[in-house]
Parts: sequence; C-alpha cells; structure tokens
Amino acid sequence: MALEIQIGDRLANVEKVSEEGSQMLINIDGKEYNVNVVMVEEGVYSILYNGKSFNVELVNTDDTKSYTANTLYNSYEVDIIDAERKYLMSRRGGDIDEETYISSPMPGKVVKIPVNVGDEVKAGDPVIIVSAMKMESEYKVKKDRVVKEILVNEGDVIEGNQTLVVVE
Amino acid sequence: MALEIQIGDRLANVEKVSEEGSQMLINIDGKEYNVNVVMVEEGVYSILYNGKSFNVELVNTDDTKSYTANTLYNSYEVDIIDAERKYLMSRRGGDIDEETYISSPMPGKVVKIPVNVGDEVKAGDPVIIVSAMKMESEYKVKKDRVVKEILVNEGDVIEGNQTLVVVE
Amino acid sequence: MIEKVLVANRGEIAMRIMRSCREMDIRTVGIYSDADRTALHVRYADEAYHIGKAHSSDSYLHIEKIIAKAKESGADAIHPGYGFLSENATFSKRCQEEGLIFIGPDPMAIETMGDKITARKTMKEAGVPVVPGTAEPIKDESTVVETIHNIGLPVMIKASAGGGGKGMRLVKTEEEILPAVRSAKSEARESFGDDSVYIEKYITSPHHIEFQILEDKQGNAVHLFERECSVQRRHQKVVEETPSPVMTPEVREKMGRDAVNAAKAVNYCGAGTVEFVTDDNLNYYFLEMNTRLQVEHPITERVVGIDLVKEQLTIADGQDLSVTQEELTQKGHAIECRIYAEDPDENFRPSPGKIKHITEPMGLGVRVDGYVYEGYEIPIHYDPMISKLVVWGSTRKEAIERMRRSLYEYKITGVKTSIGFLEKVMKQAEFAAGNYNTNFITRHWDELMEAEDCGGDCEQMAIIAALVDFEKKQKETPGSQSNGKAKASYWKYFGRQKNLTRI
Amino acid sequence: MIEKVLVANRGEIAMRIMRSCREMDIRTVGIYSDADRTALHVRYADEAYHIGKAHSSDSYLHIEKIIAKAKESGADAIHPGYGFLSENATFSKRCQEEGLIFIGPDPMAIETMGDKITARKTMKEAGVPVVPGTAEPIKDESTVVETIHNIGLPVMIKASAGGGGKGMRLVKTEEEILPAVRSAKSEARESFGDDSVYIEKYITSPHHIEFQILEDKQGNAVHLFERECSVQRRHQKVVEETPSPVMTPEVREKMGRDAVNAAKAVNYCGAGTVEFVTDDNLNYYFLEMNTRLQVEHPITERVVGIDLVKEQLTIADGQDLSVTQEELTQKGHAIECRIYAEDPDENFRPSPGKIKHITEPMGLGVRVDGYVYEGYEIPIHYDPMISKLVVWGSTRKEAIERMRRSLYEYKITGVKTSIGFLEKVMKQAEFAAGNYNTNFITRHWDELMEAEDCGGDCEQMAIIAALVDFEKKQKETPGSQSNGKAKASYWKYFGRQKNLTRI
Repeated sequence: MALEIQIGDRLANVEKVSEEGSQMLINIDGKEYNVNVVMVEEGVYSILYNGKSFNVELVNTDDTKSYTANTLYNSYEVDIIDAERKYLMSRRGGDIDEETYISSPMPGKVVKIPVNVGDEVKAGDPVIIVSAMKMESEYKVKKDRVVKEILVNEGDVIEGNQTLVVVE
Repeated sequence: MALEIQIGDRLANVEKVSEEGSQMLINIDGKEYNVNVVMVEEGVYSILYNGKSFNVELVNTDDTKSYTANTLYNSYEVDIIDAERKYLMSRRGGDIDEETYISSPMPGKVVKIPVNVGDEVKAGDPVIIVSAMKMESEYKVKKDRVVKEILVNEGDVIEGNQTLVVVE
Repeated sequence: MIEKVLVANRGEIAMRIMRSCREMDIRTVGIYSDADRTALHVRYADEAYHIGKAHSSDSYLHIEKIIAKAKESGADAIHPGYGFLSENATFSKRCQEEGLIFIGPDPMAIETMGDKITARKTMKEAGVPVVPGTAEPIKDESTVVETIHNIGLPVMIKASAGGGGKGMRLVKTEEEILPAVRSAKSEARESFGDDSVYIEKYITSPHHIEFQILEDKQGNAVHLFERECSVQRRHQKVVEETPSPVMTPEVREKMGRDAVNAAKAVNYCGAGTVEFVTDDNLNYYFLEMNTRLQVEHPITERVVGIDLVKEQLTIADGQDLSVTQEELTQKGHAIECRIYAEDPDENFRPSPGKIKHITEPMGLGVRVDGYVYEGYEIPIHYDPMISKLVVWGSTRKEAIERMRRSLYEYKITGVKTSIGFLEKVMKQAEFAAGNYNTNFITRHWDELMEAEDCGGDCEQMAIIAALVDFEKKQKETPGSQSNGKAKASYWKYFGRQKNLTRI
Repeated sequence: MIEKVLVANRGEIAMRIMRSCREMDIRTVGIYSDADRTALHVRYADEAYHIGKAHSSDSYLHIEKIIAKAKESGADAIHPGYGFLSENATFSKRCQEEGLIFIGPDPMAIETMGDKITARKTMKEAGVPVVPGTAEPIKDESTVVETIHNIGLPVMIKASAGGGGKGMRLVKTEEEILPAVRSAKSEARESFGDDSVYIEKYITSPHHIEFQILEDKQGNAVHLFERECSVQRRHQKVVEETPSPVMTPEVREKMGRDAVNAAKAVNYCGAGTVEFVTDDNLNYYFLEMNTRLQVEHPITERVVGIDLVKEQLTIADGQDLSVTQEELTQKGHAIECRIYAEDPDENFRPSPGKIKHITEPMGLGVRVDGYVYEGYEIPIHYDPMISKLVVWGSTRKEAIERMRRSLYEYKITGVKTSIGFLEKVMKQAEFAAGNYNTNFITRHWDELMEAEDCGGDCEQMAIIAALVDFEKKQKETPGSQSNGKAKASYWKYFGRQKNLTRI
C-alpha cells in the first residue's frame, strides 16, 4: 500500500515494499530503507537502520491518522494522508478562516471573558483569558472582528484545543 | 448488584449499597465499608477507608472475572462468582483430576521428556523437565500413572500453565 | 519522638517528606484538594484526607482546615514543605497554640525574615553584609554625592516615591554622578512631586549564591555550604549546583559564618536558606532568608551526605543537631535541573495534561524527585514543576556529563517539558566554564532556543514508525475507515492545523 | 581515547556500561540474540546488531561472531560485562590478536586466576594468605596427624580422589583426630581405592568478604575497600554491603594490601575483585579472584565515589589510575539487594514473563540499575536478575531504613519477584546487628518464609477493588456476559466503536 505522509511541511510518498517479520523494506520518496522495526512498548518503536538504533515514540493526537512523533531531539507532527483524507481535503479546499475559532492550546480555567456576543473587537484585543498552573494567557484576535459566539463561561475548566469563542 | 467473590479459600457476599462519585458504601458479609475508590492507573486502585490509604493492584489472570490482587504485603487470588460462572462451576463440578494434566507454572523450554506414550510411571517419577532462566525443574507424577498423551517435544518453548503431558 | 506528621503540601515535596518519614518510622498524613484525589502523595501516605476545593485558598492554604485534620488524625506535627503555608507566621503560631509541632521556625523568625526592611535591619545589626545603600531617603544634593562616594561606583539612584523606572539612574563613572543625580531628582520631582532619592550599590553581573543552614532549639547552628543558583529565567531558578564554580575556600568560610549569624540573629530553628547576591569579585550581600526547605535542597544533601528532612524532624522534636560544623565536608559536585510541564518553544507556556509515558533516568549518581506517573493528569491548578533531576559526579565536569546523559534518558510524553531546553543549557560552553551569572539565559537566549537536529535520518524514521503503526492499526480494526464519522476527524484535523500555523 | 565500544553482554550490566560510555562521549555498539530484539540495551545503544540464536553459545558466548561485529562496526574496544565471556582467556586473547582492546585483564591473568590450584600457588608465593592446608595428598597416618596439629583445629579431612562427601571428616577436638583420620582413610580406600587425603582448615562461621581492586597498565594498583557478601542463598549472593559491619580499620588495611598484592602477582589490568573467606576473628584466606566487574560493584562506587566502569575504560585506554590509595576514602554505608524474577514462595523457582507494571523507588540515596520496562517480556533463556537496588545512608542504620523504604516502594507486577523476601531479610534483628555470616539465610529460613500480613482490612480492600473493577468493566462492555461467542463479537464491535469515537 502506497501512502502519502505529511511530516511538518513535507509530503512524502511512502510504501512498504516487503516485510519479513520485523525486517522491512520501505520506500520513501524513491529511496529504499532496509529497516528492522519493532513496537517495544505501546506506541514506542525501536528501529534499526544501517546498524543505528533509533527510538520513535508515537502519540496519536486527534485520530488514528495523526501523530506526534518524538525522536531523539525532534518532535514531528505526522499525518497519514490516505484516500479518504485526501478526498475530504480536496472537497473543503483552503476556504476555512482559521482565525475565527479562538481556542487555547492547553487545558486551563477561563479567568475572564472581556467581550459579549455582538461586540466589535479591534485587532489585538483580547477576547478570553485562560489560566493554567498559576500563569494567565490572553487570546487575542488578529484582525478587527465581531464576536459571534461565546461557548464557555468564566470559571469553566476547559480542554486544550477546544473552541472557546467564535468571531467573524 | 450483589455478588459472591472468592478470595483465597473464603467466599464473600459483596454488594455495592450506594455510590456517589468515588465515595461508595460497600457491604461485605454484612459489614458496611464507607470507602473512597479511584482507579489511578490501569488496574491500580487507590482506596481510602477510615482515612487510611490503601493501594490495590489488580491483574486479570485468565479472564475478566479472575484477578490477582496485590496489596501491600499480600497477594490474593480473587474470582468474581457471578451467575454465569456459578452455572459453569455447577456443571463442571469437582470431577477434574488436576493431577492428570501435567504443566509448568512458568514459561520455559522443554529440556527432556524421559517417558513415552503408554509408559507406566511410578509415583515420584519425572515425566518432563523444563528449563527457564538457567534453572531446570522436573515435573513428577504424584501417583502411579500411565502416560496417555505428550503434547510437546523436547526443545519446544512453552507457555506457563500449558498442559504438557497427560497421564491417567 | 514525633510519631505522626501531617504533610501540608502536595507534589514532589510531599513525596520527599513522606519518604524520609517512612525511613524514620513516622506515620504520615496526607491532605488533598478536589483536584488531587489521584495524586501520588495521597497513595503514598499512611492516611489521607480530603481538605477542600481545588483552589489553594480552600485547601492547601486553609490554615484552620489543616489544623483540624491534624488534630482529628492524631498527628503531633505538621510539615509545611515549601510554598503554600511554609513561610506563614500565622500558621506557625496557630500550630503552637494548638499544641502541634510546626516543622519550621517560630512565628517571630518567619515575620522578621518575611519583611524586607526588618530583615535588612536585623542583618546589619548582626554584622551580615547587606547591599550598601541608604536606609533613609535623601533630599540634599551634596549629601547624595557624598553617599555615592561612600558606597562606591557603580550605584543605582532610585526615587524614594518611585516606581516604574521613573527617577531611576544607573551611575557607572565619576563624571556621570552629578548629571545623574540632578536628572533623577528632577524626574522624581516631576513624576511624584518629591525629589528625595535612595542610593543603592549596583551589582553588575550578579551571582545568586545561597547557604543552607540548620539550627536546633538549643541554638547550635551550622551551615552546609553554598548553592549556586544563577541560572534563572525571569527570576525563577532553572539549574542549581554545589559547590559554586566561582567560590573560594576563604569566601565560603566567611559567607558560611555570616549565614549562621543571620540564622542566630532571629533565633532560627530548623532548616533555612540565606540568599546572597554576589558580584564577580565575590563581594556578597544579604538578599533574603527563606525560612523553609528549598526546592534545590537535594544537591546539598548529595554533596554533604545529610538528609535535610530528617534533620528538620529531629530538630522539631527538640533534639540536638546530628553534626558539628567541623564534621561537615563537601564531596564531589551535584547539579539539579527542574523539570517543568511547559513548552519552551511557546514562550514556556504551561502544559498541563495527562502523562502518557515516562522513562526515568537511572544508574550511578542519579536521583529523581518527582510525583507524576503514567496515566496521571497534571492538574491545571498548581505549580508546573513535575520533577527535579539531581546528579552527582566526582568532579563538576563529570556531573555535567552525567546530567547530559540523564536528560538524554529522561522521556516524558503527553505533556511538553523543559527537558530539551535543559539539555541545551548543559551544552553551553559558558556553563561548562562555570563563570556564568544571572544574565546567563538572557545572554544565550538564541542558542538556547535553537532547534536541535538529530540528522536527516530521524525524519525518515518518524515516517517509517508512523507507517508501521498506521498499518498495524488498520489490520487490527478492519473497516474503521469507510464511514461518515470521518468527517468529524476532518474538522479536528483542521483545528489542529490552525494551531500549528499559529505557532 | 577509545571512541567506540562493543558491549558483549545484555541486561542491566549492558545498560550500566553504556551509561558510562555515554557520559564519556564514547559510542556504543550493542549485540542481541533472537530473544533480545526488544531488550533495553538494543534501544539504548547507538548501534545494535543481531548476533545469533537465543542460546548463548550461538550469541553472547560466540567469540568469533562478536569479534566480527566489533570489526564490522568499527569498535575499537570490547567490554565483556560480567558472566558470558568476561572471564574467558581465549576471548581476551582473540581480541588482542585482532587489535581490539579487551576491557579487562590479559589472558595470562585470567588463566592464572581461573585455575584454583594455580591461583592458590600464585597467591602463596605472593604472600597472600590462603586457607591453610596441604598442597599434596598425604598417605602416611602420622604425617596426617602432624599436619593437622600444624594447621590447628578445626580442620576438614578430604579424600584426595574424593567427591560426594565420601572420605570427608570434620574434626573439631583433639580426641576426634585419630579416629577421624582412620575412618576417612578407610572410607576413601573403600570408595576410591586410594586412601590418601588432604587436610584443610575449616572455617566455622565463614564471612564472605571481598576487596575491589583497580590496576592500570603502568602497574599502579589500589584497592577500593571491602564488600560484605555473606547473605547468600545456595552460594548465590543476595544482599551485599560496604563497609562490612565486622571489619576493623587494621584488618581492612591488611586485607587491602593483600588484595593489591594478589592483583600485582598476576600483572592485573583493570577492575577486579579478590574474594576472601573470613572467620569470626577476622582471620582471612584468599578464596578466588574475579577478573571482571562484579554484580555488586555499585555499592563500592557509592561509598568511594568512583565510577568503576569509567576507570575500566581509561585503564584499557592505557591511562594512569585517576586516584591514589591515599586519596580513597569510604563515606557512609551502601547496601545492594538483587531483585530476581523468581517466586520465593515456590522454592525460588524462576518467574519469566511479561512485566505489567513497575514503580521504581526514588529519592535521596536510591539507585536502581535495571533493564526491564513495562510491557517487556523477560526471556526464559537468561539470568533471572532484573535489577539491583542500591541505597546509601550516612550510617549503616540509615542505609537499612532506606533499603526497607525503597523495597516498600518498589512494585513490579506481571512476574513474581524476590522483593518481599528481601524486605524480610532487612527486618531480621541479626542483619540489623550486623554480625551475620554465610549461614544467615539457612538459620533464619523460617522467619524469612513467614507470610507477612497487612491486617484484615487488606483482604477487604482487595475484594472492594475487584468488585469496583468488575462492575466498571461490565458497564464499559454491556452484554459481554452472556456467552463466549458473544464476547468475541462484542470485542470486535467494541474495537470498532472505540475507533469511531476516537475519530
């Protein structure tokens, strides 16, 4: 099965050419890698390549096709772009305004929401303040916007990457 | 739901009387226990009872109804005796002669099988020798027997508790 | 002897204290907030009681609730750890009143050291050097100039009524004095309507060096040498080591004596730390005294060979110090790195969440004091420090090499941590040379923020692992692909993309 | 300097060696058998190569395969660890021949010390005390009696041609001598057709005390003091400590000197251990010399402050010892407990299997040298030792208390371990008193086999946990009850569900 795998900004064509036990021949963008791959712990892979010992830890992020892959020093965002995802991506195109959904990347507690639905906010205005581990973070709009929806209340405990405020 | 739970030689009648979050009232053989129970890691329970902090680790053995429960110093074999198991137990009764199925409690490698099918063996005779971690263990019959079946070969790697030799 | 101790804290320090209690056969009582039912100290304690809501003011800072639990559980002593109530004079007093042993100094010592002005005054009286400067505001220009000459350059002129940098002038050379005094006074007058100023010695490249002290109730006091804590980010210690690479035996002896005098001046009891600001020529000045155990106490324990928590407990029990100053020696070198749940690539923003996987470093010379475990969800309510990695080496060089090795081995996933950042600190030539000061992180910011690269193969290996894992899951769950729910994942996918691009 | 080391071993010792290599910036090459692809040393090494089948003779004992891999990978040195090829003179020789540095002594030293008779002879010549006895068999009765008088009671008479206890007599009193000699000789004649006998001094309550030595290629040699290894089960060490609780400074100095002389007598190179059997009066006799690193080397490292693997590497590199005898001191007390995958309740039978869960002890004074991890399946082919728990305390008492605390914290499930047994060893009054000998475990067998009890509540808590867990699983998997087949299909269903919701 040939697949496209997105790693950071790069899109790689990947194919498992052959497999015998843990010994595999894998083609990445035309180059063949003769590797020995074993999952040693849940999500942790030991790979021997040209004698060198690599350890890659995979943490699934949103679904089974998205990973954070940790190697010795680097951490990569890896996405499996199979037919299904490709189709969905092509259908939706690039027409999502990424800045209309305000979220916090980490969990925390909503300290303050200095806006109301319908408010016009200027570029750089904070729309929500979240506290985690004794540190407060403000989340601001990057352009002039109107507050369309506020999905949380002050005092709420929130998840990471949860949409908190929608602007337009 | 009231259940019977077998722990070691003891059969206990157990019922969860009430539950509010992690706070539970549990009746064991007529005595009520007001406990706070939380699973903190997979299979590891923290229980607070009368202020005392207990840690119980459960390891499922054969199926979801059988556990090894490790507390501070003790290790218990615990079995949930629900209706299904009760029925199975009643059907099977006590008519299995455990001494006719010779097995090793731990995994290992079959070093030697000094008997053949049909051999008459005397009480105390070894029928199979298994090696694990540089130590050899002999498994003997406890009464005079006839070797009925040999399920493994010398050199085989075996699982723990796997039947190796059947005698009668 | 104390038989049961309530530990009024959480996290690694609660574990640290309970470990020593267990070795001494002292029973431990843990307390926990709503957010901490699954915390390790609750599991480790002999007894554990719920104390209140997640917010500290309702739990770990609630004096009366804690005292009530101590009495209820029959504890005879309370250990406050660090942070929370550890430097709260009222708490120390309330314990006294209730007949509970507070493991720390009496209220008076806490109060004296807790107030900067009183502490400075007390130290001056005890002959401990404080940062040279004026105690009272000065109005007269010639007096200001005279004072500056007395203190010696460089100095900082500060408006008495000041704040926000107004009326503040750094004076480095003789010629700058008069113009600086005049402009400072005029700016002060304009800003605050008051042109009186303070003069303070300015420490150009300050080192943060602190001394561990112990004093028993009989008044026997010793110091356990220094800790160098100059690797700081925003005034927060990041790496500590002992001995200090800039210390000399002569200055050590002098500072140690002053630290002991500082403690004696307040009739101190227990373990405490006297912090000094030190310049490149090892002129040192009293900064403050922390009247509690420090986060970085383990490096002293390792090099001196004393369990500080055990000393706290025996001192609180009224026993004599177990050692005299003459018996104390330093052997080898110890370094501590503080591991935080934070994302150095995102301006060190906190990263609470669920720990997926931990591999702790092991072997010779490595100590980990932590409290998180696999599957544990780090609460959003408390400090982001998840562990302290302490290494020892026979030399400073070996200690650094061992710290690098240990950081290399230390893997925590599920949350972001400062481990990679600390590895880069350990690799800086200036750190290896040992002549750094509190400007270290600022000065090396660019190198410390640089991405490390394990070479082109790493990226390929990440791709291979992802491929193998994905195919494995495909095999395990056939048909999981072909249905409408995939749409949801698509939205999340973009949600995540959005976050990435914002980075 | 050596740049790349092939570690010809597995398990905790391979990890131990690689850790020090990493600190020294030396690259490591691991080798693995069929049974060890998932072993930690393969993951930790910079490079790793498959070497052969699970059986050691095809892998970890296969000299030519290992040498070939060393050359292929460009390693300039081989570290044999302990066990396997570590005391194999041929291996040392083959390395020499192939231009590879063998991290250990030369073949001659290994051979001399490997042969009991040659070793005894060499030691006698070097003035190192050996167990008094006859070097040649004696036939003549009066010579036998004379020899016994020379050696002094008690003695053991052994048939020269003997074995299996035939012709063996223990003589404790003067009156027993003649009858014993006669009956021994007659039994020997009947059993083996040869009535000649050896006489050997009998050590009534023997202590096993060994000295760590280091010698460089320039002939500089030091000892790093003793290790007490008298807690043994079937001649296998179970617990080791240093200093020995029975040692005196005078005897230590004498024994240390003899240990150094033993090493010098064979032009030793690297780290080695001279083992002595010692009686209650501290009379000591050379037993054997282990020409390699010992399992229990970490306790010496902790108390002396030297990384023995690093010393091995720099010595192998031709460098001088980093320390002189005068610089070496002992500080505090260290104890090691060996943790085995074995079932003490079932006559210590091995317990290989999959590690479900590990909680390692942490904090002050604790070192764990292990190699297993959660999810790792311990192979059936190799040694059952899974880790070594080493603690340090400022006193022996503190070290014991810390060991108890650490064993209490140490949890391994999935396989049976000796942790509980070791806890009981630590609780024995005779161990605490420190005056034990190699009969310790036999003498305290009943106490050590006694079941511990955490009180009636523990059983109730186990029941409660099982109930809660069972009900939880019931809820998560409704309908899983009805029958076996439904269960299987249910799991498929559940797998799918889980996948969907995750998307």
